[in-house]
Amino acid sequence: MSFKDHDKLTFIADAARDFSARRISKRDFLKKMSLAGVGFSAFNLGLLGSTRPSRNRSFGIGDAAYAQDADVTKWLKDVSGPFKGTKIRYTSEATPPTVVLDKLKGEFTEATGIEVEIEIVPLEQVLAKATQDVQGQLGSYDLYYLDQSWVATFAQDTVDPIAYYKEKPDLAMPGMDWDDFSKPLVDGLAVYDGHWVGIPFDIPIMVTMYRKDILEKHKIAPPNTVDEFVAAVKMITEAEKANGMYGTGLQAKSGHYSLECDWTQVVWNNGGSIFTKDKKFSGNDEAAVGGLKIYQELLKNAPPESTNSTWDGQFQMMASGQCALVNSWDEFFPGLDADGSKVQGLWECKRPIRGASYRSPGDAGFGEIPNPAHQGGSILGLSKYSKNVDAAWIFMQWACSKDIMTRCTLGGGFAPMRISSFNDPRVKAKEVVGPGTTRHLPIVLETINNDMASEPDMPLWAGFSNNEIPVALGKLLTGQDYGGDAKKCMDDVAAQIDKAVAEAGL
Amino acid sequence: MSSNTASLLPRETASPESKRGWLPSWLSSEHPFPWLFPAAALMVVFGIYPLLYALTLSLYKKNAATRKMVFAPDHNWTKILSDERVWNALFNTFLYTGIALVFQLVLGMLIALLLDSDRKGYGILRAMMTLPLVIPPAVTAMMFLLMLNGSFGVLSRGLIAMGLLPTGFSILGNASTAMAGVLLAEIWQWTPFMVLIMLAGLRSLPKEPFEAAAIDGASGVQAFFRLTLPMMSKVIAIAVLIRGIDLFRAFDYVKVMTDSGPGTATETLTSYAGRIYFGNADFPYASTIALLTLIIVIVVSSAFMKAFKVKL
Amino acid sequence: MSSVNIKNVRKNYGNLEVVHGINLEIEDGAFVVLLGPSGCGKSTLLRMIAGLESVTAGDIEIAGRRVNDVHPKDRNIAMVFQNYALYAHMKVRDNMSFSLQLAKRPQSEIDEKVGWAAKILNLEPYLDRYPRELSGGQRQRVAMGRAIVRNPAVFLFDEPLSNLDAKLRVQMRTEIKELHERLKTTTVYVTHDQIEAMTMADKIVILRDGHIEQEGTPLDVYDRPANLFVAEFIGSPSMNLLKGDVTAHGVQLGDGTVLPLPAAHRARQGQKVVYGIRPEHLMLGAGAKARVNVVEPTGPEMHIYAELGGQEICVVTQQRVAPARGSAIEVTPQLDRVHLFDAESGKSLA
Amino acid sequence: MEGSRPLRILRDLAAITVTGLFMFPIFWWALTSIKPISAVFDKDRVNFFDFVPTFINYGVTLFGQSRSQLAIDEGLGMGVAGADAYDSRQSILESIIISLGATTITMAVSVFAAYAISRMAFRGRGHYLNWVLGQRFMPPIAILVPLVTIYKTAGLRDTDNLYMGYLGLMMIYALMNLPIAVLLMKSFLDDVPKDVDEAAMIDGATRWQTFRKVVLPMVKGGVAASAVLVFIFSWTEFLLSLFLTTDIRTVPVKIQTFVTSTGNEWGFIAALGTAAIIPSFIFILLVQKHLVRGLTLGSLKE
Repeated sequence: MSFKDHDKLTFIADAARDFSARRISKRDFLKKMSLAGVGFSAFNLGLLGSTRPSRNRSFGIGDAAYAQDADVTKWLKDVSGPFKGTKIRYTSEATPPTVVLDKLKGEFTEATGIEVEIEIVPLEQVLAKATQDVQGQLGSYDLYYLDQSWVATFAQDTVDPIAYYKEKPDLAMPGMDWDDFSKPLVDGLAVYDGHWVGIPFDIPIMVTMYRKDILEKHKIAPPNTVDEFVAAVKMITEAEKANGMYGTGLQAKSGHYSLECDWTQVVWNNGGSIFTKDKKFSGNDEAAVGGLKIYQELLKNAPPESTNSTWDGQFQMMASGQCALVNSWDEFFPGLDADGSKVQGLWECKRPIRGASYRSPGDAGFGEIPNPAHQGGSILGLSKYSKNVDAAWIFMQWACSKDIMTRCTLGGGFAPMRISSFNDPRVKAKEVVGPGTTRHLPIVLETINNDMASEPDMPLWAGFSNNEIPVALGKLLTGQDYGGDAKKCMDDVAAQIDKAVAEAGL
Repeated sequence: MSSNTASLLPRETASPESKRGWLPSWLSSEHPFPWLFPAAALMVVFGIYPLLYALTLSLYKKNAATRKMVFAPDHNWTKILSDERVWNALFNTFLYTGIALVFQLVLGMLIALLLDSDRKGYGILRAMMTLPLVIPPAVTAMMFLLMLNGSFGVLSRGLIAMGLLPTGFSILGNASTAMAGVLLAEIWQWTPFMVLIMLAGLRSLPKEPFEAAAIDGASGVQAFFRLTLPMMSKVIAIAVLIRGIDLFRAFDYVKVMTDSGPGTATETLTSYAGRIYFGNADFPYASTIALLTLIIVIVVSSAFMKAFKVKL
Repeated sequence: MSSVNIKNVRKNYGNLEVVHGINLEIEDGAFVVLLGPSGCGKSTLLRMIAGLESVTAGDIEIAGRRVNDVHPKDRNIAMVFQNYALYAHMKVRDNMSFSLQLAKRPQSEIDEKVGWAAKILNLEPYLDRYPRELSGGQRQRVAMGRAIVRNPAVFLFDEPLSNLDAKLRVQMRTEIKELHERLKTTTVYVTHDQIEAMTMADKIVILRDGHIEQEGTPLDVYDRPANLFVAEFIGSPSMNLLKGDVTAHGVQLGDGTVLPLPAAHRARQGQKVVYGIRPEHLMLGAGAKARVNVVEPTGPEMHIYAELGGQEICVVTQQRVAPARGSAIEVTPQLDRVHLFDAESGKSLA
Repeated sequence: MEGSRPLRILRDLAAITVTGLFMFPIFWWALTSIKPISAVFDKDRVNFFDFVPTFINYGVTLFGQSRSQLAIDEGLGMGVAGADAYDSRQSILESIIISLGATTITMAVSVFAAYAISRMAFRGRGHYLNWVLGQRFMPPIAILVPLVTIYKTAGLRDTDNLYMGYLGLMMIYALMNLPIAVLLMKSFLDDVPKDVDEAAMIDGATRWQTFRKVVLPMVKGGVAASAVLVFIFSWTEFLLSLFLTTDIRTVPVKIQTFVTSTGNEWGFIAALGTAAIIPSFIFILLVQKHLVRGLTLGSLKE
């Protein structure tokens, strides 16, 4: 980004902030915007013209902001003729963009006559239902919402969007701008075996979040490395014990994918990897076990409920003031800043803590990328078995278009997929403390561009990451088995996984 | 006399006068067939056919990478024998069923005795007692998940305040206590069902023996053990059977509250099947485990029905 | 014509035969009582006539038509059950008119018939009540009303009075009899109560273990019981039955007492027999000596229980005598009332 | 045998205490549904009544209000803004339709079957009853995979035809509830003397007329009690509903929607969970007497 661009964005953001704080009038704001070269469609102005001042204060976006762009509407109307009345479906986790999209989809239906049913269920159930669909090639779902850990599993079941975009020029949405998707994100998330499995749709990523006030109180600088992080966590636990506060909070629920996410991160941060390049499980080598030991140490400095907590529990720990330092999903951030939150404005975020060194992707197996920022992204894939491929394709392009993605972000304050969304003035305008804040997004963008890690891309990974690994970890962390011996636990996992990999003939 | 001997109508009931003489006799309303057919059809189409399908499925081996299914009849069934988690789950299932049954039975009986009164207000108490039954188990599980949260849950905090648990202790996040936590939800929800069954039994007991016993000087406790229990034995046996079957297949509580965890501390046969199904998508193996559950339920409950002469 | 013919009818439950080839002719308009202890097959027989039990072998004919395979509804019969079997959810009126409604009779006819039956049975004030609001006797009448409105070929009664108290039973007995007198419908009536049988029947059929022991008019079976079973079963207090051997002078009991025999009898000398004499046919006065055990005054008569020849006897007399326990009395049988049965076969030797 | 006055009072107290203990989780849940989320997750104490009640959870789940708007109006709110995917009215409607439909189907087939079992002697009667009970042995997870495929082939998925989707779910619920319904109805029918059937048949009724005009009206209460239990079991079922439907979402499945990637919407879960108690409980109150009577399952008679 050139200095000039950066300057311009700052200018826009400042103006927007002033406007939402009612320091300047709407006319002045618009004038400044046009100075900055930002054109507003009549619809987008709606968000500024809110009649309720409180709406700006709270969300900076009113319902009018959801109105459809006229060009997009026209395109939708033009291409959807043959598909009027069809209904397309997919099943998804209740991630922020999905929830917002579920609301926005009405616009799409209005313009196209294509109905959209988004079946929202918890993540593992999304997996089970999608798996069932592809196993029987049922075609119940037209799109698949695919978590990054399942992308390889479903690679054979989806249509390559890039190829399809070229193949069907009459259905191609103008201005898709494929290059607008952040490159590391596409590589880490959407691409398997050289082609796109789907379009990136959501990118929660691990950043380091800390309680500014607590750290200041104990004169601790925000940690940059794992060692600093562990030391700070221990210190805070010790110092704040009486106040019911722990150093950190973890998503260590046995048998749950969240625990597996935490684990991969500590393994990578300690220079380990999950697989070696000869496709052997290496979670039991010295580096990985060392990482796990650090995690065991962290668990001692986290609320005991951590062992029964998924991301939900971890978020509640953060929101209720139970912990001060967390290396976890950036998605929590807007919620922490919500009105009524006890910790509004108290959390800050920074790029994730780093280990001393990282194993190079070349030394790891199955396309694994060890790095400081575990990503839990997901993509929308177009089902090969769908009976309404083209209708679904129109929706998918629309859902992943610049406008919609930006507006999804505006509705929830989570990280967008598109560079343009990160830089959208409406997004910038919300970089203030408050519900739906976007003030963490610059850090997230930096993290995506520099620190993004990726779990192995292999068909069996969905199973390992949801069953074998987190179950064994649960046994270890709650004292059911292995007597606290991390190595023993990981040897056990290694035996299971190596056997399964061999059996599958990978 | 007539009430004991089954009344059997003439076999060829299509009388000369019958207006529907052209119908085959087994289609007339005098023949049991038309009465039994709808339920039988339902069972065959929605029960037995899927079951046979599942049985077939269990004879296939699924390649986790390619998703190809290969016919390998012994693969899953031998795998089950050597799978430690199956044995652990089997143990947990019996533990879960046994403990829940004992608590539900004893509590159910005690509460039924307590609420079995015609005095004013007891009707309302009895109605309130049925409330837990109407909550979806998946929601009950969420409810207890929150109440048992070591940091925020009202039950955990209560126990901690009483000094029974260390600060912040996570009942569900601890291998030694998780089963108790799940059982708490199970027992809370289904004890009322037992209460209903027991109340039904108590209410249909004849009064005379109790009056006689009271005249003979039997205390309430003696009357309970000498009269109530023996006379209720059939009710109790049926209640144990029905509840036992349900408990053996219980899924929602474990799934939502601990997801078989921590580790495999609360993993039951059905929840293990669920993990294999949800997590690994190994449908054949999941089916095999579920079928094993079915086989055990059949064997155990048939043995129970024989042993206790349960007649439906 | 609505006679009932039962021809060699058998009934098996699995391997168990409970009715062993019964033949019985019931004439049109007759009131036949099937009498016997419980388990004798009388209810089964009645239910076979009704069509509620299948017939294993043999034929049942109603009005000359073989009805073995005819559905109960098509047999043109009506039945009154022991516990009334009223339709609890219907008013008395609907209970009574149910069969007519099923037969799709015009409403005017239904009203007329129900009104007629209600009048006969004194049920008019209760037509709009539910069975649960009626007394036992009233329920019984409803059950009968239900039967008579149809004007069936045959009435079947299955111990209809056994759930009533003694007084009501007597009253209902009369009512049923009256009803029969009035309607003259062929009636088959099952009971184990011999008084009912005696008072109501034109013909009594006594059954035991699935066999007919005897059939005849009430007085016939009372005065001329065909065998020991009937002799003992009919009459209350029941007939004195004394075991002994036939000698030239009469029947010699175990202790040597000899009871006189009428001139005409079919017993051989030395044959082991049972000497039967009804209590009311034993006269007090010179004769065989007996020792008094108990005296029961019933009001109209005195029942004296005493020991004769080591066997208990009962004497019924209208004399106001009350011999003390242990005292001796002497009794003489009325010779023309003496019954003699073969001890082995139980058959009458009179 | 009610005992002396102090004993009676003691018993009353015990009865109230025990019932109260069983009511507590529901009370707590209802309380949670009107708490601001910060009062639910309070690290320092258990918050009983010290909060400003909020009806935002009910507004969103039951009245289709926008959470963002409510949050603004009340100055509350956390997490994701602006979605109305939490409006659960459709789910409640769908749950009611499916539960009522399933109850109707279940009762229809099971009353017929129970009548034959109770009234007719036929060979294999015992086997038939065992097969019926056997349906309850089956862990739903065993037939989940086959059912999804079978339903797809048979067109019973709501993805192909919404109405067939309803029907499909009703049918599987009917199967699931068949054992309990048949056992209960058999018990109620066994209570009606067989004489009544016989009287009706002699009165000129066919089996069918006997059943419909005489026996069925006499077991109305039993039918109602069994139907309520079937309704409850259908209303609360989760696993089958989750996998057999896509567009249709019963209440227990809808509640799973509130488990999100940024945290569970505990307020919504509590609100919908509390509200979901009401329909079934009303039914329970209506048939309570029969329910208590009916659950003897015929076992006391012989």
